[in-house]
Amino acid sequence: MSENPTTETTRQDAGGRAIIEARNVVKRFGGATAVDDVSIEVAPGEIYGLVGENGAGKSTLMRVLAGILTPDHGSVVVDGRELEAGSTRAALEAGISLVHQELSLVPELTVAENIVLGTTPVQAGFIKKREMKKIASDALEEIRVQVDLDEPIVRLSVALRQFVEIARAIARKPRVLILDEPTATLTPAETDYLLDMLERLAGQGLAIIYISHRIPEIFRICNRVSVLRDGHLVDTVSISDIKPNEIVDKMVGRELKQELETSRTKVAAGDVVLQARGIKAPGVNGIDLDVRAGEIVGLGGLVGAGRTELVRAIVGADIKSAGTVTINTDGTMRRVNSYRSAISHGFAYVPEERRTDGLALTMTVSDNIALPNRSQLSRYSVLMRGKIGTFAKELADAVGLRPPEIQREAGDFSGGNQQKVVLAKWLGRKPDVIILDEPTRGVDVGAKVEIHRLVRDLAEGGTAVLVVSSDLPELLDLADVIHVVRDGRIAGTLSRDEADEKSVMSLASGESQVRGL
Amino acid sequence: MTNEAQSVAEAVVGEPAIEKQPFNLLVWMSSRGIFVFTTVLVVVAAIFIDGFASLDNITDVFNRAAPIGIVAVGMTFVVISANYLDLSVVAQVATAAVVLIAVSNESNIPAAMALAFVIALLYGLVNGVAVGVFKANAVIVTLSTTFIGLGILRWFSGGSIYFGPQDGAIRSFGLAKIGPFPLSMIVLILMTLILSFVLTRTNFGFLVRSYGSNRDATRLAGVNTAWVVIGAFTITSIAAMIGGFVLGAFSNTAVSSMSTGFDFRALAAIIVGGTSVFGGRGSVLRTLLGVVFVSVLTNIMVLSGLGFGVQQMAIGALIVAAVSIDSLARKASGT
Amino acid sequence: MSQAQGIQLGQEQGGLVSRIRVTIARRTEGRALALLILVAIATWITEPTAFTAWEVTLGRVALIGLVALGLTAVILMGELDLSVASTLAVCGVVMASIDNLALGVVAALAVGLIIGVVNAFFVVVVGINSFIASLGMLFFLRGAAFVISNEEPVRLASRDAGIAFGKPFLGPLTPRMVIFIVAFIALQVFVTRVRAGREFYAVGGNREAAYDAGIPVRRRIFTGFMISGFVAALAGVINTLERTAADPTAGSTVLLASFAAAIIGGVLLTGGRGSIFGTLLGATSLGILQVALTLTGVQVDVQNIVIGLVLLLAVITDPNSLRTVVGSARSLFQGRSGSHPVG
Amino acid sequence: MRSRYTRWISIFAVLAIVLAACGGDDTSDTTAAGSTDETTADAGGDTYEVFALLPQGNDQPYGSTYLPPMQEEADRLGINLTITNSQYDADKQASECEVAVAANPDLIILWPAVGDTVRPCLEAAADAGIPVTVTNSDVNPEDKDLTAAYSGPDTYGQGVASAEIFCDLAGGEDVGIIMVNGLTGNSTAIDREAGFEDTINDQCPNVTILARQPGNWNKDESQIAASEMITAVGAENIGGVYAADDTMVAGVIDALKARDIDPASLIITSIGNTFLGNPLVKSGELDGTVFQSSSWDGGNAITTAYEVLTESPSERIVKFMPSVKVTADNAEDASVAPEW
Repeated sequence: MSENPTTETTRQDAGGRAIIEARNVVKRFGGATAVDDVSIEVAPGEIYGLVGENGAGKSTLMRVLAGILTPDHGSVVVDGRELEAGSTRAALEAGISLVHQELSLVPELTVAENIVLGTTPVQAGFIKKREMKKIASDALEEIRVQVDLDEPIVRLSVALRQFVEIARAIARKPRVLILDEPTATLTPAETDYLLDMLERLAGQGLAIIYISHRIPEIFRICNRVSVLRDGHLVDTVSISDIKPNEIVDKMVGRELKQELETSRTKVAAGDVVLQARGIKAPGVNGIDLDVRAGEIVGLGGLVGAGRTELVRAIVGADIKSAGTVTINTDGTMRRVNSYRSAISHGFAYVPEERRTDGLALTMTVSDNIALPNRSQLSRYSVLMRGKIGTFAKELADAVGLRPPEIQREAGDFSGGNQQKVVLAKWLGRKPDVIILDEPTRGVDVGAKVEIHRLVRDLAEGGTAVLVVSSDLPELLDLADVIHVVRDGRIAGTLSRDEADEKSVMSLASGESQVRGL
Repeated sequence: MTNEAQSVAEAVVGEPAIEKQPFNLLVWMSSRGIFVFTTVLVVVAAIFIDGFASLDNITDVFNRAAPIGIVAVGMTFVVISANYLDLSVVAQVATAAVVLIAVSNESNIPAAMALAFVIALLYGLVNGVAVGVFKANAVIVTLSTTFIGLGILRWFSGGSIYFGPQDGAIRSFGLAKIGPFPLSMIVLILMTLILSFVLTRTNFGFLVRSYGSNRDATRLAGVNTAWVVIGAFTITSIAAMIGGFVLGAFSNTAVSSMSTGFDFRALAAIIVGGTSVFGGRGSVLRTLLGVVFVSVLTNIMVLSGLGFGVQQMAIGALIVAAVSIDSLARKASGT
Repeated sequence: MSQAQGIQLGQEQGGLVSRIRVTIARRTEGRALALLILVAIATWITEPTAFTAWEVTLGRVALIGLVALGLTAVILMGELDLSVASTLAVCGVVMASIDNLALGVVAALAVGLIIGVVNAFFVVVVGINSFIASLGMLFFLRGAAFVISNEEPVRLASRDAGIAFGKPFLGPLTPRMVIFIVAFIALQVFVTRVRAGREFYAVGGNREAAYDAGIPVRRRIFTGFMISGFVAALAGVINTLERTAADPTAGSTVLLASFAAAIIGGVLLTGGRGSIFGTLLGATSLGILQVALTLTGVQVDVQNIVIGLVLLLAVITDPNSLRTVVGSARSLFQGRSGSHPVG
Repeated sequence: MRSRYTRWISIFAVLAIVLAACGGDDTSDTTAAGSTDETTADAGGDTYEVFALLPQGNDQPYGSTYLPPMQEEADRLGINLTITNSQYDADKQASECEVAVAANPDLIILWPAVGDTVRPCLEAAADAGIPVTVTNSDVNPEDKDLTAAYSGPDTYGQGVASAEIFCDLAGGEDVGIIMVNGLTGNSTAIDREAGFEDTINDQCPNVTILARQPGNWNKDESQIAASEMITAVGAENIGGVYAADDTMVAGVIDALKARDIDPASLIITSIGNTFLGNPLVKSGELDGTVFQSSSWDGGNAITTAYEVLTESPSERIVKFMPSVKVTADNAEDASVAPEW
């Protein structure tokens, strides 16, 4: 792996020494062309960035490289030899390892078994346990993460699973490592750790292809970057020759207004609408929280700090062991004890896992939007179809659903548009309190802008907003006040003026928690 | 929504356009599915099989279809709610028939029907609570309620065969016709229309479909999902009760073993109709066609003098074939 | 961990006690074990004959459990095989129809494997849900058993061999019990120690990931259905030998009993979770319960009610669901006061 | 914490139910107290321990009227009965036989679920020195030496008797008939069908079977199958009907009536003389049936067993239930009053 240590610090183009090439790759799904005649090449020791909107074809291209998908045209070449198309085994043997965007671990198998999955060492069919554990612990040591090898994945935290996933890729002794949005579920500290690790691995001669929505990460570690749009390769440039906003322009195909940095006009916050006192739940150790009408309250912190557990306990999606939640509308305080009472009292909850918790993917957009709004769309328990159609259409337009076809199944839409559907269904209820958990995770830049706009509009309309986000710029941009959660408690509260990345992170990490950084 | 945000959104459209597919016979058949099968089968049988098209024979087809069909259209709710099936319909149909024939003793039919209704509600509640509240597996829950239900029925009834008098009200209901159509057929069609309306047009039916598609999302939309499950099982139970009434009235007998096999036969009809066993997708109307299709097929085989073994083989092959065409069509259309 | 310490993500390793606790928490058979202990205690108190005549009880467990073991392999992959009972019947009939005993056994087992291949073909190649494919096979194979047997029991040509087969040959153990124990050990080793079997969990737990990791998913599904078909055929062969005749109606109680054993044993119907050992526990609980109830001489209807109640209680006492129920009951109770303004 | 607590509650709940069910056995007077090894020890006294391995019980009409006289007779003779029901599953019955042999009773009464499959059970009982008597349907000829007695109907003979009535009425004419059989694969169904068909071929070959279908002992299935067979062969070609029991023949008669065919104009025979069939004979719709007395069957199962227990006869006792033909001539007789 460290055959070429001289490449360590130089940032260079691949030249003629590319280890992996994609040549004129075309991939179609049904009638749609996901990747259209794309060629890239990556050299050993290089960290190669790949950016683009959701649906631009990044993941598809990477799945072609890893042999999961068979291209309709074109080929993958490693060391000048063409790879057998559509064979994961051939790709693995050629040294290509892919870290997936969606976690691809097997919940009931152990850490060690997951790390060697697909390449389990065997003797006459039987698993060689000692060798398996050796491979696993070596890989974990390589990325310097400590975890019990016999622990089933189902008992690990999300962040730890991500690192096991990377360990699995490392264990295959790859020459090309592909990471598809590995930082989506990581905290900034964990992200830092990962990026350092990648630079170190590249220094050992590994070729790395790095996909991310987060432009700063690209600038921090990549030598070159390619931009994909609608399946086409727009440009490949050396990182020193381009500025961040130019990349974004190339991604969206036009100049993007600096929406992300537009500060929201401060609204005079009204009365306290949501009041939580002494909330305790698994992972939450007694938290008090107030949200005022028209106010956006952010919850920052590391993944696993208890933010999701907190908001789920507040809204009643999970059972809390102690504490009270009250909602104050029209001057009366009402206690909220169950999820259904919360919803009926004017709460709306946009969960973290939109595919499993947010949407019924086999139902139409129209039906999804109608679901929480049934009572106003039916009479004598009979649905009024025409009314549902116009209602859903109106809301789908309000959130800017693309394409605006409300009779298509929700599963047909991209991640960003699915999230818009989730928002649309709650907007129909004109909520007094809306709780958003990671509202823009895995959402492309354009949709993110729209979702932020919707959240601000809600607040300006007097809704109390509570946002959980691991995307620090998003949190800083949206929130009027940020509570930083650590170990199930509020470690500190920052006003809009006090808050910056550094102050949030130091509260979130609590210094001693982060080692080796 | 500002103009800016909208224009950003327009620039970001990444959705692949839906293209027109060339004509494909498999795709066409699968989208019409059971409608095509049933029509083809009926036309072929009418041409080639003597006596098939006679009124007497059509009556036989519907007599075959009615009790199992009524159960199946009800059980469609459980299948759409992604709970596999309700095995306990076997116990429920027999219980309803025994109550109608034996308990009423021809003297107090409304009271017997009320009792049967209470029992049906009880079945729906027990199955529904165990599955919807305790989140237990529906196959095992309904298996155990079958054991319990049949055990209790046989304990009380002693397992005897009961039959009503030759000129009683129940028998005249069982033999009644409206025009040329047997009453059982009218009941089947009425049940289908009512339940189809419930599934597609009412709040409750909407929730059953939504729950079957994604139970967590449905719960997080503020729905009391326990009641959705209880409702789905209760509808199945009420349908099973009516199926039991029709079966009991048609034969004017009731015995605890009369509904053996109704569980998987009803499921087969539902699946042949095209309702997904994963839940979320399906329709009551399709189930009706599935039942009619299986009944027509059985009828044709009996008319042709084929034995029981061959009949079973044909039904098995048919289930696989119907679903295979659907699957191959989806592959052909590339989705 | 020689050099710089990584970020702390995992838990620290604990002492012996906590290690034992962790080991228990990782298992999926807890509920099955609790039920088994409970049934065993109740039986010990009321009907100890079920234990003193343990070989009888073991025979019943083997009767219920053998097919369930094969079925578990399929369920672990998130697939279902509803055709096991019909497979059992048709394989028995095929075996008895062939005069040469050895040839008959081989033919029956081969038919079992072929049925597995056909099931898997529909699932993997045609791409239909296994629930439906095997439901079709359930009807088809039962019909085939009637057609082959001419709707009558088929007597074994060599009856004496069959009768000898039913006798104990290893201490008090009959060949059925030995085959059952061997099948259990083989399958247990297969899904815990053999790579192909271990990968069943990957196929059932996260199929996408299994594909991506280069696991031959299609081959694994074929293997699983062939195991299930083979074991069902094996049960058909054993039954036919022990009974000295093949009955085309055989196995009417096999399908649901097998499912019950697996589910009580903690096997998740959607795949990826459970164990062969759990299924054994489930089958053992059911076997002991049935034998004990038979011995008590309680009316058969009452026995069925008891079995139904025990099954029902076994599936509704999942700790997770109980926690939810207790929690929602409490919030319901609190909710009553909460619907009024609280000042 | 809470999960452990709830788990214990559930454990006690199950325990309570299991215990309650087992406790119910002491108060139930239809069944005997549990048989254990101790009770076998004083078997030489007044009571005998007997296992009855039946393939049906309260799940079938016949079984449900067979059981009470059996139990009554057992109580009278001081026999402790333990009854099982294998629901015609031969494997389940074999396992129950193992349980019975292990419980070491004084005698086993066997009603074979599938006649061809009982040899190993008989041998196991013989090895354990437990006498076996057979009830309702006899074992195969080569297995008879392993059993001490048989009591019950001659199932094949019932088919013969029904055919004899039919042949009498046909009187040498050419008659086409349709046939409704019992549950496919069931041994009673097979024997009756064979008895009827053999006799027809032998005594009145001019009677031809035009179509046959199973009615699965159910009236509704028989009714539909019969109606479809009428369509298939044409009503004008049908001169008679045979159904394997009275329940099913009632279905056939209803099917005929629904098509405005007068059942009295056809030759119709069946087997059973049940509450359903007897009135049909009286009304002339059913021409003849064969009396099968469930009380005779159930009661004689015990008295035969008692004879074996007390007298240890050297010869195999065989008590055939008389296959009484019931026609319009004798349908009113008290001796053929229906029982089930």
